[in-house]
Amino acid sequence: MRKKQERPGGLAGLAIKNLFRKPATQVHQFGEEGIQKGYRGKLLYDPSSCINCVMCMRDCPTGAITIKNFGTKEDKQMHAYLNMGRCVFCCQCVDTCPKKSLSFSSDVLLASFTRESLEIEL
Amino acid sequence: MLLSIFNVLVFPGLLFLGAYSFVLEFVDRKVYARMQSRKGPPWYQPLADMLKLIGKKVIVPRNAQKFLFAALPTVSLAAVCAAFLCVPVWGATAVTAYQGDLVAVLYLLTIPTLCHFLAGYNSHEVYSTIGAFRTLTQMFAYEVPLFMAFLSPAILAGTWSISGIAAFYAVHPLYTLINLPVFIVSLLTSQSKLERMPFDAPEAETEIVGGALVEYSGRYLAYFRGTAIAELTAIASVLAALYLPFFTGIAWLDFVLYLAKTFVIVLMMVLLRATMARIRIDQTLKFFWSILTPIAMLQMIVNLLLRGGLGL
Amino acid sequence: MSDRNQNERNNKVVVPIGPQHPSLKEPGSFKITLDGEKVERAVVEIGYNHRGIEKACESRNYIQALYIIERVCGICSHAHTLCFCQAFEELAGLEVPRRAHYIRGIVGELERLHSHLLWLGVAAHEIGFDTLFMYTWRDRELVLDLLARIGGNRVNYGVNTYGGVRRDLEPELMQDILHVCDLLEEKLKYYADLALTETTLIARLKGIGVLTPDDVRKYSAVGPVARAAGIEGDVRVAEPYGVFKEIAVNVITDDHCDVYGRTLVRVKEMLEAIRLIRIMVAQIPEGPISVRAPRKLPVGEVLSRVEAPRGEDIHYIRSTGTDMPDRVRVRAPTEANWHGMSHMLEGFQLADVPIIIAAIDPCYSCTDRAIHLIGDGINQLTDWAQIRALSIEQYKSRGIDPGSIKVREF
Amino acid sequence: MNTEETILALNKRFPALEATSARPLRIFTAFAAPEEFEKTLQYAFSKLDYHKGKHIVGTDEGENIGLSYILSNDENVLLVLRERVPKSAPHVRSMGELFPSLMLHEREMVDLFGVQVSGLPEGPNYPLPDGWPEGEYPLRKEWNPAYFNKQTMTYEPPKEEDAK
Repeated sequence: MRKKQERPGGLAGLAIKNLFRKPATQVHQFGEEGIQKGYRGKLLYDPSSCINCVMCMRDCPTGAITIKNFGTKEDKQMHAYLNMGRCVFCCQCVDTCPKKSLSFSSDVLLASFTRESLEIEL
Repeated sequence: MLLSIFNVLVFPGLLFLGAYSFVLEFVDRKVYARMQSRKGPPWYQPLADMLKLIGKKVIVPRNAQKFLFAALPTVSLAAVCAAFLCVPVWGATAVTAYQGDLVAVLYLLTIPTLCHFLAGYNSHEVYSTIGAFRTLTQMFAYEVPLFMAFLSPAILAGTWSISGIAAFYAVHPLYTLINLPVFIVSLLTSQSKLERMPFDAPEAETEIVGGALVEYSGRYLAYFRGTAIAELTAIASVLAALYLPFFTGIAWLDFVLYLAKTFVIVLMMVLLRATMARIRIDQTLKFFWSILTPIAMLQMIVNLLLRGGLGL
Repeated sequence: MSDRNQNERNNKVVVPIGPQHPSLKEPGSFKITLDGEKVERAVVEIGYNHRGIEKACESRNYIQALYIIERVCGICSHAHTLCFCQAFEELAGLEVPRRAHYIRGIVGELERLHSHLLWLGVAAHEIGFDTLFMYTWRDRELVLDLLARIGGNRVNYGVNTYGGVRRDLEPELMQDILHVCDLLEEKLKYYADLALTETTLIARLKGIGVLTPDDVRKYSAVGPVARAAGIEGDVRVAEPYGVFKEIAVNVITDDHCDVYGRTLVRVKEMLEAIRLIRIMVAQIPEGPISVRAPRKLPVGEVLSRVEAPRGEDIHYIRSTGTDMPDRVRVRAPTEANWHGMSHMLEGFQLADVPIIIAAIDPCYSCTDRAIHLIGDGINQLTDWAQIRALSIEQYKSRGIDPGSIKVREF
Repeated sequence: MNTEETILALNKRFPALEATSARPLRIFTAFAAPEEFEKTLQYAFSKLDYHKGKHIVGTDEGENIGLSYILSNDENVLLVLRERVPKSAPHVRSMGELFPSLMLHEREMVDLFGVQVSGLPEGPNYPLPDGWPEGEYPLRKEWNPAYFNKQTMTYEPPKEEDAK
């Protein structure tokens, strides 16, 4: 690269230009702004297709998901529980699930005031 | 009598200084943010910050001298307020104008820096001690060019009163162009006096965690913050009076001009602050002593010669 | 105490930088002995971020371990998983599809862009150049948005899996990648220009934190720190992996040996990353993106390495034939650069300390890796209760009884 | 010194090491005899020019603790030299003079595996926190994180009769 003259305040031009441009920051609104399509958020569960193989529980790195069958082997009553305090939103369970009973949404506004309310049923 | 009390306390005295300091701080922060392509604070943010700080608990370090610790912020704030009273805001003369008030202002404006030093030294904490010594070192760097930069226009005008200087340049507006080099010098030195980028080594947040004031909290810190913003206003006003003195003779129009001039000066200061990295304390010393001091000295000599040559 | 007196007599001050300090973005402790403003001795204490990741991996199967490894570091999450996947694939003898290699390459270079932009911002902040900090972090958002679209998260993309990648790149997304590359290139050229011309920047960066080529050899520094001393240490060239077997990388070196050299290397590396991304997007082949991976690995051990944004990342896996690793060892790039830190700090000024520390782009989490991974949930609540009890006591001592005030239970 | 040359040289000088390479740029060796090991490292450093100490991988070998010193040279060959020390009295000598970059990893071996390293200069422990119970080495296989009490910082394994 060609040797250039050193000078102070080289950013001044850009700084003044930015005065008349829209700011890059924006006030946060509880909306979808900034959330990309395909963002890994809260899990969705379809109990009808679940075969209770519990592969998702085996592959979950933090042990956040629990699948329970309250019915019998023939007449299933499947329930999935997720501890969102542990979930790292890697969605490996979605990849693992052989019947595609699990999927994910882009819902990321999941904060809560108590730890108990982070344990939800999907 | 009543009028002069009003002048000192309300307008264009202390209350105006307070209000206008908040405005200038808001301008400073907002423009700085917009230059950085940020949104910036809402207009009431400086006031809200100040109120919040005043409401916070004060913690005094165990080793500190209690009285000194509490007195320093007040003293520095008072000194700046006193300095501001010597600057013409409404009309051509200041509230307290007298022969030699320029020198008084210079000394009054030194007091906050010394208070910073004492505050840091009194805190007995490693960061604040380093910050205190940096404050003092930096003061030795900028005081000489700052004094010479402030005295150069006075020499040309032949008076030691700020109002007098302003009046002189109002009559001879073209002479202000002669003082252009010292104007730049004084902008840089004021930046250093206010401990703003690029000369904020004394309070460098990422090195010594805020420097001299690191142990201050609550309302004492609020007073120091108030000092900083009032100092900004006072220095901008002095610079406006010394280097940009255009007067119309109509009081309210002069006041509008005063606002415009201080705005312009603050904008320049923001630009300086936004476009440079913080330079080290040894580099600051070198820069002031080897570049700015010779310029200011030369200007002083030129002004002396001009005064003789022009026969003013 | 006597130590302190001695120091005072010799006019020496010990300045603690960290574990909590504005210039450190993660906890690390540096005890700096000052003589005036000059650093006479520096003691580096790290280990505050030890989370026991290696132990955690030993009790998990490989699929779980992958996500633990991803969280070794927030910034180079892709590099760590890539390295781990490569080790797994080598041991399992998997042939990764070409398209997967390309996608890994694109994400890897985007990560390099994002990491170096982050570094540039942090470095600018350390020397008080906040405007540059804001600009680089603003531009970094462009890359983060892309990564969020590719992987589904801003930081832990989760792109890699054993035998390939988890998500495909749609043509539309590739167009956007090229678009962002164009935007960024223009900005990066501006920053490169700025780094070469801005006086205050050069004054602060030049000649500090010197690590000569001999020192680099002695302390075996890696990544931009080594390359700034003119040593060509780039795994992408030394041992090409994945897509870099097909695409040649120009190694950026510099001969300044100081923080300024590291800045220039990183800025130029970003331009190089953009060049690589363009080639990869243009040449990406069609085909599958992953192959089926086994759950168990044969007995064996493997060392795998990857050029992370901060330098060479080495992973060691030992398998005993089960679906759990017997031993996982992560040698993160920052870990290699700590050794020369005291040497770099000594002899310079206190004002230079933050930027010298920042110049190796330290990632404390990477270095310390992992003990308690999963909170049991009770800690938090007891802590809250304890804090509240303490504060009530405090207020009672001052004559106020807040116990009667109903506070919403958090 | 590339991979093949290194293997030839190593096997000639130390046949017991059985240096092998499954793929280019990687050399694995068998465990060296404790008295031989230092010589091996010195030989690799001075004669074979493996001057970069990359890291030390500690492994739990049942009764022993294995230490794999991973060295590298200018041609980026990764050479793994190993040593085995008994768990009951794990003791090695510091290689800090040859490889300053290995000292941090030696400290790690001290903390995580309980290996005593003689000749290591005094310094902060790494990476475990201050107040970590003595005699607890978390990366040994018998150490189970489930028994560690985070509040009191004590390791409380269930007593044998409880387990029965």
